[in-house]
Amino acid sequence: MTQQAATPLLEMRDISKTFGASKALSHVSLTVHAGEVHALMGENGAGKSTLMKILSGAYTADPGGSVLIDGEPVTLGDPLKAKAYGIAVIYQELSLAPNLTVAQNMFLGNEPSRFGLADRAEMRRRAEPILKQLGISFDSARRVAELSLGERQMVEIARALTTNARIIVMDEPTTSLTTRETDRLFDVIARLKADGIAIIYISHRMEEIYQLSDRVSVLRDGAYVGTLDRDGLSASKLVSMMVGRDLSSFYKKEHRQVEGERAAVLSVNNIGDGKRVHDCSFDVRAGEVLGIAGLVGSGRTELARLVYGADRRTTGSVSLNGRTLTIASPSDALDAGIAYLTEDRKALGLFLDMSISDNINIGVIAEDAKVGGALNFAKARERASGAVKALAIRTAGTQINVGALSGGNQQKALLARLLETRPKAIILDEPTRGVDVGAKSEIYRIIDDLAQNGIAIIVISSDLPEILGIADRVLVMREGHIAGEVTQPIDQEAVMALATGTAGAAA
Amino acid sequence: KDLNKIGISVGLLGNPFFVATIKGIEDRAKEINPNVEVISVSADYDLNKQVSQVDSFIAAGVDIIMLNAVDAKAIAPAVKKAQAAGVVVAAFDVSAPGADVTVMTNNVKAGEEACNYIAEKLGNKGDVVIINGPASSSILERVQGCKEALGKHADIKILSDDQNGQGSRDGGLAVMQGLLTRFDKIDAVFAINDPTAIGAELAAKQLNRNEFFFTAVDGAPDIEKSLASGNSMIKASASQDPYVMAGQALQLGVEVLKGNKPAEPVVLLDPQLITAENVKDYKGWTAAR
Amino acid sequence: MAASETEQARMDKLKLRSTLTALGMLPVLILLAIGFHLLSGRFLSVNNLSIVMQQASINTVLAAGMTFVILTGGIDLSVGSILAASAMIAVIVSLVPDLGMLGVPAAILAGLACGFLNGAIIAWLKLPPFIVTLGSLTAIRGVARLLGNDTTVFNADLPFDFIGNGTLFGVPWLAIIAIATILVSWFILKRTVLGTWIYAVGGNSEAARLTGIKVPLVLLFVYSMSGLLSGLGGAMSAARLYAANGLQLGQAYELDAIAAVILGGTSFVGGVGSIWGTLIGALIIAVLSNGLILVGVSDIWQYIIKGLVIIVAVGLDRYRLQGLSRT
Amino acid sequence: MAASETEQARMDKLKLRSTLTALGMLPVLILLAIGFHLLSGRFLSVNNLSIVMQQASINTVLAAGMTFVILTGGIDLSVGSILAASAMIAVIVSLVPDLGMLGVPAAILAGLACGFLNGAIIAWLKLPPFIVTLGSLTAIRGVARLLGNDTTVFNADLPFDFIGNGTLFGVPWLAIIAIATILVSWFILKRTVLGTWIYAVGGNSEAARLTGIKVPLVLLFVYSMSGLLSGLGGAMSAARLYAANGLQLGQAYELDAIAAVILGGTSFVGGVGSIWGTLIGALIIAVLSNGLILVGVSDIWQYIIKGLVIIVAVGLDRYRLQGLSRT
Ligand SMILES: Nc1ncnc2c1ncn2[C@@H]1O[C@H](COP(=O)(O)OP(=O)(O)OP(=O)(O)O)[C@@H](O)[C@H]1O
Ligand SMILES: Nc1ncnc2c1ncn2[C@@H]1O[C@H](COP(=O)(O)OP(=O)(O)OP(=O)(O)O)[C@@H](O)[C@H]1O
Ligand SMILES: [Mg+2]
Ligand SMILES: [Mg+2]
Repeated sequence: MTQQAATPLLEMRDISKTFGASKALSHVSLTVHAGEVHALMGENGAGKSTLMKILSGAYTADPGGSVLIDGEPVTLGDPLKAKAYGIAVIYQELSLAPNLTVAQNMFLGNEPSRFGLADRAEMRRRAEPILKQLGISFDSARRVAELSLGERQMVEIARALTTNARIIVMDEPTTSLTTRETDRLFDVIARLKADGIAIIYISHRMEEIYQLSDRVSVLRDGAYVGTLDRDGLSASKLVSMMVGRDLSSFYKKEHRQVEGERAAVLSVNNIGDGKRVHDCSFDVRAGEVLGIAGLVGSGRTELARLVYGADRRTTGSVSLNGRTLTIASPSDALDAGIAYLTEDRKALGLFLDMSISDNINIGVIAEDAKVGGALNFAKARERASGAVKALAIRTAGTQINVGALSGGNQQKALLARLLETRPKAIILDEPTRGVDVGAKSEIYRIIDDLAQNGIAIIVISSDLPEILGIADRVLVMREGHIAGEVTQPIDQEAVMALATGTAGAAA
Repeated sequence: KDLNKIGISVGLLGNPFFVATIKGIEDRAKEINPNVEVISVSADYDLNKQVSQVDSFIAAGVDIIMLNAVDAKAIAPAVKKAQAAGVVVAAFDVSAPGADVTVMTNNVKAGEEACNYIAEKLGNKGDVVIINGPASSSILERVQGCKEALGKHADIKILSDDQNGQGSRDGGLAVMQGLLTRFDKIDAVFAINDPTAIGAELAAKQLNRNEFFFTAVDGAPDIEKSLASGNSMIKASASQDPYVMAGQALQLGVEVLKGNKPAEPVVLLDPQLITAENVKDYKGWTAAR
Repeated sequence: MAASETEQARMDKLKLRSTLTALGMLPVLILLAIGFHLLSGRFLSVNNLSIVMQQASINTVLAAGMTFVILTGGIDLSVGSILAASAMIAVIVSLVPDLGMLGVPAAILAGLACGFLNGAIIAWLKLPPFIVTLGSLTAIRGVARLLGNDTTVFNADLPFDFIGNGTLFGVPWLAIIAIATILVSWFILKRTVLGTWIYAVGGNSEAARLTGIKVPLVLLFVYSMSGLLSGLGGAMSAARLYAANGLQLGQAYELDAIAAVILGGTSFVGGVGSIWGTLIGALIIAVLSNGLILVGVSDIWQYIIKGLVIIVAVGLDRYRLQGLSRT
Repeated sequence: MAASETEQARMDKLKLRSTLTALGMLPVLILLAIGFHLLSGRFLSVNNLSIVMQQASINTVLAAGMTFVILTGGIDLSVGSILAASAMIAVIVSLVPDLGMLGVPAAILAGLACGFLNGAIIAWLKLPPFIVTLGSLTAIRGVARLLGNDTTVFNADLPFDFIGNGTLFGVPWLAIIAIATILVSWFILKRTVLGTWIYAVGGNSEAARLTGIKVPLVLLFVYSMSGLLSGLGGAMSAARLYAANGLQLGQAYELDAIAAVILGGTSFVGGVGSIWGTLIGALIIAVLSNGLILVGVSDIWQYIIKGLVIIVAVGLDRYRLQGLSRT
């Protein structure tokens, strides 16, 4: 620990929170000092975000607990008050107004103004250095709706830096960021720390926790488990605190043992949309896991959407098992046997107001239907409970709303939907975004099983260790082109060099 | 000045009554100038819309505006504006203050006749319901006339007069269903126009109530038919003649255009009470003329 | 395990909540009925209840179609105009000797055609439903007037008048049609694949597209359905009134239909709601209109009271669900 | 560097796009005007243009208020009723000897009060705007009728009649008021912090709340603004007509106002749109009404043509923007 003041900057005591009948937090306490990076860990649904939302005034805690800042008890009823106490939050669910510009979002609720008139020049002037600091290359006058997910996350981070906050909460700020952006963020964190600002950092990426944190507090099932000092930190200890059991092998890559010379299942030729993706070609073989890496905004998601028919392509073709497909819409792709897992499960994947069962079955209900399109409830129940078991989705039943599941389990439910369509090739876009360690290793296991069953798999990920861990081969994208390919043994440096364009020529 | 272009604005074109008025105007106008251009629009009972239409007529350069005012008082400024622009304003069916000529039914009398019929038939004694309508001058006058007629007889009681049948079959039906549930015994019903009466009669038939009868105002084709059928509960309607009324308004208007101010700018046409007995002699709205 | 226990409790809560939501405004409806009965002493008679059902029936049918549309996050303003045009067609066809009964299918088909057009423009040209149906509200109104040359068409010997005025075992045909419509709608929404797709499109149309649902076809269906039911409403209206008028009929019906749907708890943004709620919403509106006349409230005050009751009813509903809902 | 080049190209694209979006339906408006002039030979006269501006003015003012509301993702159905009630008040107050001029502020205040009520219920009780304003549409209509005992109130010597019929340097006062309203609205929306908040609430109300924006106050503001402008519309209407009628005035005005807003490119879900678009939308509606009369199209066909033009106009707009937008 760098410095330790006598009175902690922030103390949360005995915080509880109930939603309807469920208790998200019970009697949690947390102490954070000025100038420390305090990591908060726990499985999906452990209550980390809820605790932070209480701190930010987004939720009000159940009576009984107290929050002290500089040793003084304070009441944090609404976001404005929390802000006044110098608390800034980077929310996990991106909370940007997509219709506004980057700069407007950064200063939302906090606009530089004279007599109520917005001072745009001042706003831009103040935004520039912050964007620069984070290495953000896009213009602050761009609308957020036009940004990629990772770029949005950068905006969210930039926003937290506009106020002169004393406590900055970062709730999974790097889920869509790649190594380069993450490093930039860590530089900024180091500087903030030196300025005596306290940072509460939530992440499911272990290596980040090791790299950053001074102390780590762990929550499990809404209860406080304990706090570890930097010295006492070890993976096994953390995991067993979080999960209550040991996790053995993390990345699974057993399928490689059965790898031989297999035919290409999915071939993509010269695909492009004339805007963000240009002239991309690649093959994926049966049972192979092809990783796609690249910086934020490099066009990976866009490429996947073109292959899947979600966006209109202007050039190129897609073929499956040697047959050229006409894909004009996602339903064409699905009919042909190509499935796509979106990176943004809340906005583009799940039907939050529908049940888990419906969410899993929605892609195949037409297939299962009885005469006249009547729903086949028995079949649906069978599929849902089968999937829940196979993917180890933790839920009390298949009829509750999918929105009530934790992030990792939502992700598995979405994955289950794709698998029910029995695809021949599957594109997974950030499959472990915001997913906890336990669920992550289960998702890796699922991917591995799929590969063993001869399905061609593409994994897009911003988490480089993840790509290295599970992929057989890695394509690297830069500015909408495929910059190159890295084969076994996959070398992290080589990937980064291609991604940033410091080595090799762009395709 | 010659008659080249006429603008007609009526309260609500969908009403057969107004369709007959337009036909009356067109026929008379064609007699005067076979190439005459006639623009007819519906104000949908919106004063703002009607004033806009008058403005547009002025801009379009019409010679006469045939006006069925949405509001008998408030239309005055628009009339003035049109006249200032050199356009003759001829009002029909509803008075328009300051209009060069006005031809309309005597609505007070219409209400009176319909309700005198009720009083007579009831032997000056009984419970009467008035189904009111949207508060326009003609409807207010009909109700006023009716109340005056009924008021002369101490033994006639008005059970209800503040329910709005919207002047339509639909509204008449719904209101009458409610009124029939509310009152166990009714002796007669005065409906402010024919569609209301027909709708109300449908309600009565549905609920198997037949202790009363209806009178109304208008003389529309459907009431003609039901009077002629002989088994209708509607016994009388004080009829107007929209075709003649509007045609006459146009003829007087053309006179003004030629510089012949009429001696009496307001012409009141007396309604004719049609009943099952005299309906065969009645020349309806849609009769070929 | 503690986790599964709270999980259990949450399930109970969820069940309670969904029951309450499904119940929806029923308590308000019952309160209104009792209130009117106490005030007028006549409301809860068999006769009057049958009247209320009749008066609610056309709006119920329109609102059922509107439920489909609103569930997808859309809106259909043209129902009143389609009703008018269909009613015109019903009466005009009924005047054809011997073929008069064809008026009903003709009206329904006409409605279907109008709805199909709306749906085609919305689904394939991707224009905003509000503007498209506002356009057709106006245009179809014009067509309805054209059909009858701007006058009332009537047929005193309407061959299908039993629909409008007859009863079956004492229940008005109009009410039977309305209930049948609700049942069919319920079946489609809750028991068929299409129904699930409708909810999915309303819940998240982009996600629906990405899961391979043919969103345009779903939209085409809901607007066609709304058109068809408006056509049915036109036939019902014609049968009830023995007449139709292209200009006056169905004015502002869209507001009543939408009000019924929203009163019934269907969300404007789509994806959430039930057809039973719509039925209750439509009944509340009819009960209000009928009850206020029974009590003898004057026309002016009827407006004021109706407006306030609508607001208070939704307010009560919100209050009732408070603490049970999430966001 | 290649990156900055494409960045530059993209920025150009963006600029082009936002210009086109802002231009919006202007081409349609111009085409309509030219078309009507060719057909009638009278449309583009100074006189007629001044009439069109006058006819558009009240709807423009209502639509400006509606723009605020729709930008937050809400809707205000009660504008027509508020206009009627305010117009009644304007005329009634104008009849008070010596204090007649107070009719205008009285009307505006009355509108503000109604809007404030709407806003308070929506913002604090969190009830759906559609239902709340549907309720007040009905209730305020009743109040408007009550104010004049269901008759027309009339004042031939209206002290503020110049507003409705006078001109300033040849420009009708009504048009001046409408343009001033647009300018003030533009200023609020684009130049003040409040404006940004309005867009933010429409874009993502939860995000707005989390950044400390007082969402209820923003909602309160927009509905109050809409009420205030409806009150102004009432005063304008009274000044134009020298009279007011609680029942007839302002019926279905909400549809015209909403149509102007949506025609102008403002999105129904909130967050996207501009006040200039609304002005153009309102002008298109007025040009259509006036032009069709000038050309001598019959009333029935006016309906049909108007409906189709609205749909086609939005269709053209969509087509024009195609390829520039993503989803
Ligand atoms: N608004 C809400 N209403 C009801 N339950 C909620 C709400 N928000 C969170 N919960 C529940 O509270 C629990 C804690 O959720 P929280 O989001 O704090 O978890 P987390 O630790 O941040 O998980 P993750 O790692 O997935 O982000 C979960 O069971 C969740 O389902
Ligand atoms: N709707 C849009 N309009 C305009 N530009 C967009 C839009 N969506 C994405 N872009 C741009 O396209 C580029 C590629 O985006 P894409 O989502 O494919 O990136 P990505 O590699 O998946 O990045 P991330 O890791 O952030 O998800 C980015 O520069 C982004 O700004
Ligand atoms: Mg979280
Ligand atoms: Mg991506």
